[in-house]
Amino acid sequence: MVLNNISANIEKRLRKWSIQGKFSLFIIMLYIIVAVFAPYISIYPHDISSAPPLIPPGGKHFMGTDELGYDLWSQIAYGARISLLIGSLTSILSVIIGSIIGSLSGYLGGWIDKLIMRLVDIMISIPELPLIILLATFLGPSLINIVIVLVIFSWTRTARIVRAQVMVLKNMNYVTSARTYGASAGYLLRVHFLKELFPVLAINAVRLVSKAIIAEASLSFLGLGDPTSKSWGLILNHALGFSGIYHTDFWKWWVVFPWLAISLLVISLAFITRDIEKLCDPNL
Amino acid sequence: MNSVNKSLLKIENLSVQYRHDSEVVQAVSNATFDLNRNEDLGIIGESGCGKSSLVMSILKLLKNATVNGKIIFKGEDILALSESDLNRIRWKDISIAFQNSVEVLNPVLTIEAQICESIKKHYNLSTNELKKKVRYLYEIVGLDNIWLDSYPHQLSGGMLQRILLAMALACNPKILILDEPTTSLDALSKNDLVEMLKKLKQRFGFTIILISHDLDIINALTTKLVVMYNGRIIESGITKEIIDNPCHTYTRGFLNSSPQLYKYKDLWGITSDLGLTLPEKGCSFYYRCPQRAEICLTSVPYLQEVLPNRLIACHKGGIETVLRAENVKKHYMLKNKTIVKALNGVDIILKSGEVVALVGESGSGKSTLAHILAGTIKGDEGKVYFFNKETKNNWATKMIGGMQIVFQDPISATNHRMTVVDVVKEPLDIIKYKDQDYRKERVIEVLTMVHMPVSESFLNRYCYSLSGGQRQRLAIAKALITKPRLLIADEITSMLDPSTQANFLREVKKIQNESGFTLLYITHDLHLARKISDRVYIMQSGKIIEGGPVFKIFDNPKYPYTQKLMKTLELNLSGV
Amino acid sequence: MIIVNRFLEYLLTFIIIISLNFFLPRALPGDPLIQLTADTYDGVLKMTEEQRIYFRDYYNLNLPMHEQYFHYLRNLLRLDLGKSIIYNMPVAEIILKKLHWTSFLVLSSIFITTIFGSILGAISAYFRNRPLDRVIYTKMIVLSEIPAFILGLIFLFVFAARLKLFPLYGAYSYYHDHLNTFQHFKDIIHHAVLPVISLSMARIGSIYFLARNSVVSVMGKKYITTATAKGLTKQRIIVKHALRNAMLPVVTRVFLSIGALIGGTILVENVFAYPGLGMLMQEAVSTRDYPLIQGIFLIVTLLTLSANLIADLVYKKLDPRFS
Amino acid sequence: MSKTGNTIVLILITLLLSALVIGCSDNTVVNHELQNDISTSDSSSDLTNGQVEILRMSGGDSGYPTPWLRGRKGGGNRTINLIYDSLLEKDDKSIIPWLAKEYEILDGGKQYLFTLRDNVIWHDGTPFSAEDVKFTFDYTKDFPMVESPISSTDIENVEVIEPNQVLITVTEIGAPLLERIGKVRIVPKHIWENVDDPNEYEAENATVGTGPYMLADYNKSAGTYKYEAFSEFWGPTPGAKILIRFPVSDGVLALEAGEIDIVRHVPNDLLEKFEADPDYKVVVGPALSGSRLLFNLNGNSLLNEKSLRQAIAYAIDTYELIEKLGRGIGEPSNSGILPPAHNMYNPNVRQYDCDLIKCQELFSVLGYTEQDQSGFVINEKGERISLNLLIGEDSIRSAELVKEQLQRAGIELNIYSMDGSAQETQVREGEFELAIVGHAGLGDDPDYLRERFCVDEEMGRASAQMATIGYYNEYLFTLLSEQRMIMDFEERKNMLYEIQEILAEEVLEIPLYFGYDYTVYRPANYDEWIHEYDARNFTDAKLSYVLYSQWNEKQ
Repeated sequence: MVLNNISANIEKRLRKWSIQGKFSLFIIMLYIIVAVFAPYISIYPHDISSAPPLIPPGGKHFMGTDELGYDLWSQIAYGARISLLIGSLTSILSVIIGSIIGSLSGYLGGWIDKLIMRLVDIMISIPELPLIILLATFLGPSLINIVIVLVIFSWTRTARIVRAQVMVLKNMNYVTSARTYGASAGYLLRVHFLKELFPVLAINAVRLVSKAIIAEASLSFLGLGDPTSKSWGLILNHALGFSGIYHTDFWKWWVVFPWLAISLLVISLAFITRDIEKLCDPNL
Repeated sequence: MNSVNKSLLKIENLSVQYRHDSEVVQAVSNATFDLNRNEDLGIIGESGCGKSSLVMSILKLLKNATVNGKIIFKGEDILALSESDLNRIRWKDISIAFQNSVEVLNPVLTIEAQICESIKKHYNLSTNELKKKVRYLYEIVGLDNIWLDSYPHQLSGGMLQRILLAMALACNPKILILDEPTTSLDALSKNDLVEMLKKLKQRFGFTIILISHDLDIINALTTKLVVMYNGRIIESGITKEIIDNPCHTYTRGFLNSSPQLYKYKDLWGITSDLGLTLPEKGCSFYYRCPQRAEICLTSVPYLQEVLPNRLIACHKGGIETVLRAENVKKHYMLKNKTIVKALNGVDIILKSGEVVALVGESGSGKSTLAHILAGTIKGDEGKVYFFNKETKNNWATKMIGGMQIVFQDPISATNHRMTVVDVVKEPLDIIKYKDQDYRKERVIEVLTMVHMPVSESFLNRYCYSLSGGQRQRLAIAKALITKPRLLIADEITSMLDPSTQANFLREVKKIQNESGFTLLYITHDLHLARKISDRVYIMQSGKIIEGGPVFKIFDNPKYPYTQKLMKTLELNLSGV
Repeated sequence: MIIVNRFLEYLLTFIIIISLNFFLPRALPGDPLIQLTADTYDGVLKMTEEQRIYFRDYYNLNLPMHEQYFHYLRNLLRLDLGKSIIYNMPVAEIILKKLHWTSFLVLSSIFITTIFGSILGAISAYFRNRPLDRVIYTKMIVLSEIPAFILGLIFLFVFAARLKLFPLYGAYSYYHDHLNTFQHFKDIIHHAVLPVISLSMARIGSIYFLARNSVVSVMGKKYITTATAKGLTKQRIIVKHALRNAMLPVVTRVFLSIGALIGGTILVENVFAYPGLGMLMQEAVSTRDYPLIQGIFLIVTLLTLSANLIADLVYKKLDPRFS
Repeated sequence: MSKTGNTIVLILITLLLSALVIGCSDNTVVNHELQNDISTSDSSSDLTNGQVEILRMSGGDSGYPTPWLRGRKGGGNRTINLIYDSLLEKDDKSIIPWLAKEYEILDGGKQYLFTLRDNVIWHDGTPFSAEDVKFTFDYTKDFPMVESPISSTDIENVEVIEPNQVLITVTEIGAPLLERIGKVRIVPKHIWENVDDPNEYEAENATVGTGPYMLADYNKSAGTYKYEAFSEFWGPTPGAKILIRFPVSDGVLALEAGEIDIVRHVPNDLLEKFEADPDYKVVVGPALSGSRLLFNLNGNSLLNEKSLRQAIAYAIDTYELIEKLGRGIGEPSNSGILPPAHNMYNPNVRQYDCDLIKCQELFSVLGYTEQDQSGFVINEKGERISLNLLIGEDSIRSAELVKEQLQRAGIELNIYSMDGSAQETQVREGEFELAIVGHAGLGDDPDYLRERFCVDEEMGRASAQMATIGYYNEYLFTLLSEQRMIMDFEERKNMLYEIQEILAEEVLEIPLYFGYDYTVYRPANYDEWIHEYDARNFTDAKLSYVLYSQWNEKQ
């Protein structure tokens, strides 16, 4: 009984979504399936050369091969795991951390707010490259380290937006009355602020996904991740780094397919957030 | 013809529909009224009844709404005008002082800029002429010039209202629409506003359209009144007349529940429709109307003239008269042959759904009249009509939905040898209405209505073991079991102690308010009368000398006797 | 009073950032002079041990850390940013000469993104949920996901190389004498078109979405109904009332995004060999050129902090509710 | 728009315009601006003496071209060579006399006597003399140039014997010294003697030299250079009247668009296209650079075993590396370290062509006889041979390929990538087991083998920064230090042959492969491009910018 009313209300909600929204959901499902079943659906191994280098798509290698003769499709399938993981983890974590710090600073105000805002100013003006190299030498290579470093650089944007929003929400009557009942900052955040902030945070999260996937490549080079992990960022980076990639027509598969994978993911996420936004805020 | 040029604004079956994604909301349905030059129109009604939508559609200010029907202003139909023609009329001929909130003004522009804007649009004045004009406007609404270059968020509620007024008067419009001008104002600033508006009206001669649910200001500023319910005009006419004698059950309910008019009366709103979906066709007030009947569901009632320039939209022609008595006389022959004229020529009208108090000193013939009306005593002369049918051999009291009477003395009202259930279901037994189970069920129903226990043991108790208050409640229950349309209560609480009396009266009023029957409440206690009744009749030695709405009779009685009576209210027996 | 302690706050932050700028590069593994002579790529510098010591003292890299720090602060006060190790030129000179090209790109792309982003946002808000809005909306989503440098590469190959509409590289045609400054001006614009457009295309998405949401919410406000009731024309209402209020969030977002824009410009400058700060940052870090790293990051910090400050001031000026 | 709105827009516009005005005002820094309009002049060669009107090439910003102010990035000396001459030069065969028309090696290499050319004058007209040479060597003692191939401690003293003869005595005999002394740029005494700090000296006459070109303009913001031919140059006529260098986005595109005349690093996949097109000429210098695998014997005890290093050498397939990384173009690895194009290359040293059976034999010698299920060799304790490879950020592709090749042989390789400089620091400090680093300048004097493999006493390790660590072989060290002293080419060559045999046997380093760097130019515009015998780059060689072939016949 419980099941069908859950599915009913999901179905009810879904009906209101635009076609692009539904199509994007389908794509996200597809990505997850590909990521999970990568070993089974990729005919060739992703890290052993299985064909002559740089053959155009055709026959068994329907996405062609890269300069070392690795099959591109299996690389993208394996890469999906890492890119999706990093993309989602980074955006979720930095949105959470950003909103917590942002709402604390917006809600508490006073010197805490000043302290956090100045910290944000410092974080924004610190140049990324040297800090990455520094962290790489201390942290060493692992997936979590990449996420940590990416989060360090991306939480400030969300914090700033959330702080502004919370400062407006703080004076709403329903918040002041909740406070009279002795509601704690955590309660207010959970019950009132987050619901209000959800659309803004969702858009931010989507934008971060694409940035994280592309940034992961450079981080892996500098020693934070596994440089042979074949994430989409890495494939794209090797392709763009190949000398003469634009003069020959290798880019037609070596650059196009990974870039397509990234932007298709991001575009469908963008449509999903737009529909969520519409549900949360009818007049948009 | 002269009426045409005199008529300033004519609205012909205007209807407004809002579209939210899929469903369509009907905000106003074919409202029709017209407004002449020297008249000021008031529009009252519950919030959400469509008054704002009606007014806003006059200047086509509604977003994602379809408006059809005609709005004739100076011979042109505003709705058919092009945007540019409409812009010539907006604010120049018709302007609006919006509901008082800071949202209505642009937060980033100074007040002066927002006022000058409209003047610049409609008149081309030089800059210092403009400055002079704005200063003049500030002066007439009683504001200091220092506030000119301030921003909306820096103003108090009262000041904001004056600014909105100044802005509305900027282009000295022909029609000034005021949307809930006094909502957030205290009494003092409300009076200032009313005085100011009156002065301005004399000076500029604009016609006012006032939307409000504050009857004081409606009373003070408007000559014509329109009452709206659920998007429809259900009553329109002269303001004074409507307030004194509302003809539509909704209007009466609306007026009765406003503390401005009935200053001492307990607060009782119109019963809510319990969220039941409104009937598609038929009167939308059906579920809340005390005198609803099948006919009300047949079709949508349209406005018809019921009294001189009074229109009502009700299948039953407005509030029914439940009982009419004409020229009732009654004499008693005492032993020493002296004739006591208990009643000599009493005329009384009881309308459906109202609480009427019959007040008078003891011995003024109140009880006798009650008994004659109820048919327990035969009057010597005069006729009594129940729903316009003369009452003979009390047909009116032995039917469902008829008339019932409850006597003063609770003890004699119930036979102490009968059990509670028998006493209460006696009327049904007599008229052999349906079967025993139904009657028992009805007993339980009415007993719960009067907050009496309904356990089996209590039902079979004998009445002698009950207290006076309980016996009186039984009497009421017995009267209510037949769902009467008129209940005559003859001094029913005088025997009760104040606390039981208070609870008892509150319950009676609650039941009356919910089921909608008319209550004739006979008492000598003016305080009680003022507390629960809508209208009052004053009796003195067998004649009704004065009658009318409570606030009229109690606040400025005409007859000396009544004035004397009213003084007793202020009397403080402790002689302080 | 508020302005003063606001200024103190920013000063304190600035000092912290300057110290970070000093310690961060030095914490990186590797030493500038050794790095340059590791014979790992073509045409690498030959430097004898004796020379390395001479230049180590010349750049006083031999002093203990705290002494170097005081040297750095003292020179900073005298606005002397020291000499770049790889360019062998005063850092201030390098940066100032290249900064105005980068700021030219950044400012013009800000100009374009704000103007077109807001106009497109207003249009699509005005025709909300009608076909035009849906078309613009989807285009914007797709467009704003393409990184600036990929767009740059596409433009370089299509418009510059194949169609020869625009020059292939540089900020102006080198060593080509023009008749007058107007000619020269035109030439600069001609060279700047592709970099600015690829930068703006990547940024316009975020401004568009913000403007669209903001205009939609403003159009719903009550003072817009008041304005219509006053009989004002549609255009006047949009310009005087709607846009003024809708622009508030857009303006602050624009100033706040200056920091991110500089990052984006680096890659685009590299694609078009535009003589801005461009790859200077990457080069300085990979060769551990401490003075150059400190100089560039100082300038970037100054730009970001002043952008924040301007954002605050402008917002206060525009929205009376906050001043 | 209200007052404030307008002001903001105004500020933005003024900022924009001011940026522009500053931009275009300072594009000339130094020297006079040539008024003739260059772009329209046709660049076809002037039929009479082969000198073309203008020569355009792409190049980065290497700073202000004086020996003390030039940038330290690669290619810095290119900008200086055209202005300042050195005593000797190099053509595509050997060292040739330049400012010094003859040179004599006296006292077995202790002294070098240079007789200078006569009628050589500086750009500002003052005559060139031996005084300038002596002054240059003394001056650089106190103020070393940005790049100097020889350190002042190597030179005992410099005497002017005749107005056109200079005698230089070195502290210690060394075969490479001649070529290094010959490379020092000679600066005018009459200018620099009264310059107390050359690192700040930027006056107009700072760029006065004797070379074939004079600096016409250097733009600091755009990093562009313009040279003019020096009409009274003593040597071969300068190849072009005007020569300009500027940064371009993509060299190939610029060449095809006719905006530059020569481009280096042409992607291997485009070679057929250019070879087929008569307008272009494809040339290539010797394969003298690439990347190499280093060992740290202290890092992992297993690497002390010569047979393991040999097994690794057998496992690496240099031909597959060439096919995939070099796109089929490159020279196979040479276990003797010196590239085949080197004049002392020993062709008959032991080579390690890819041979998995030999690997298995070597593994069994070390006790790794079985294989586990994923194909790695294991010893009786079941341990695999698992090695860590440390690489810089841009050699990931070669690392992946090497990992795959070692995996085929049965060795497990874990790759750790880092920022380039961080990796070099780790390698220098010996925190690695295997490492891939680049190697360049392999055509130079073979003394670099000594720097790489001979442990320097005080430093306790090889003097070169990037070298294998922990290998000690007394006999090899003596050979390496002695070869430096032998002045006679043939004798030194035999010793180096023996050194290369030891290196081949010991496998201290494995060059992955030697890459070619193709250059393409338009012969119709200018066809004098040559490369120095020990380098592969055509645009670096000074003789490419003068009509050397004509001049050479006349000598």
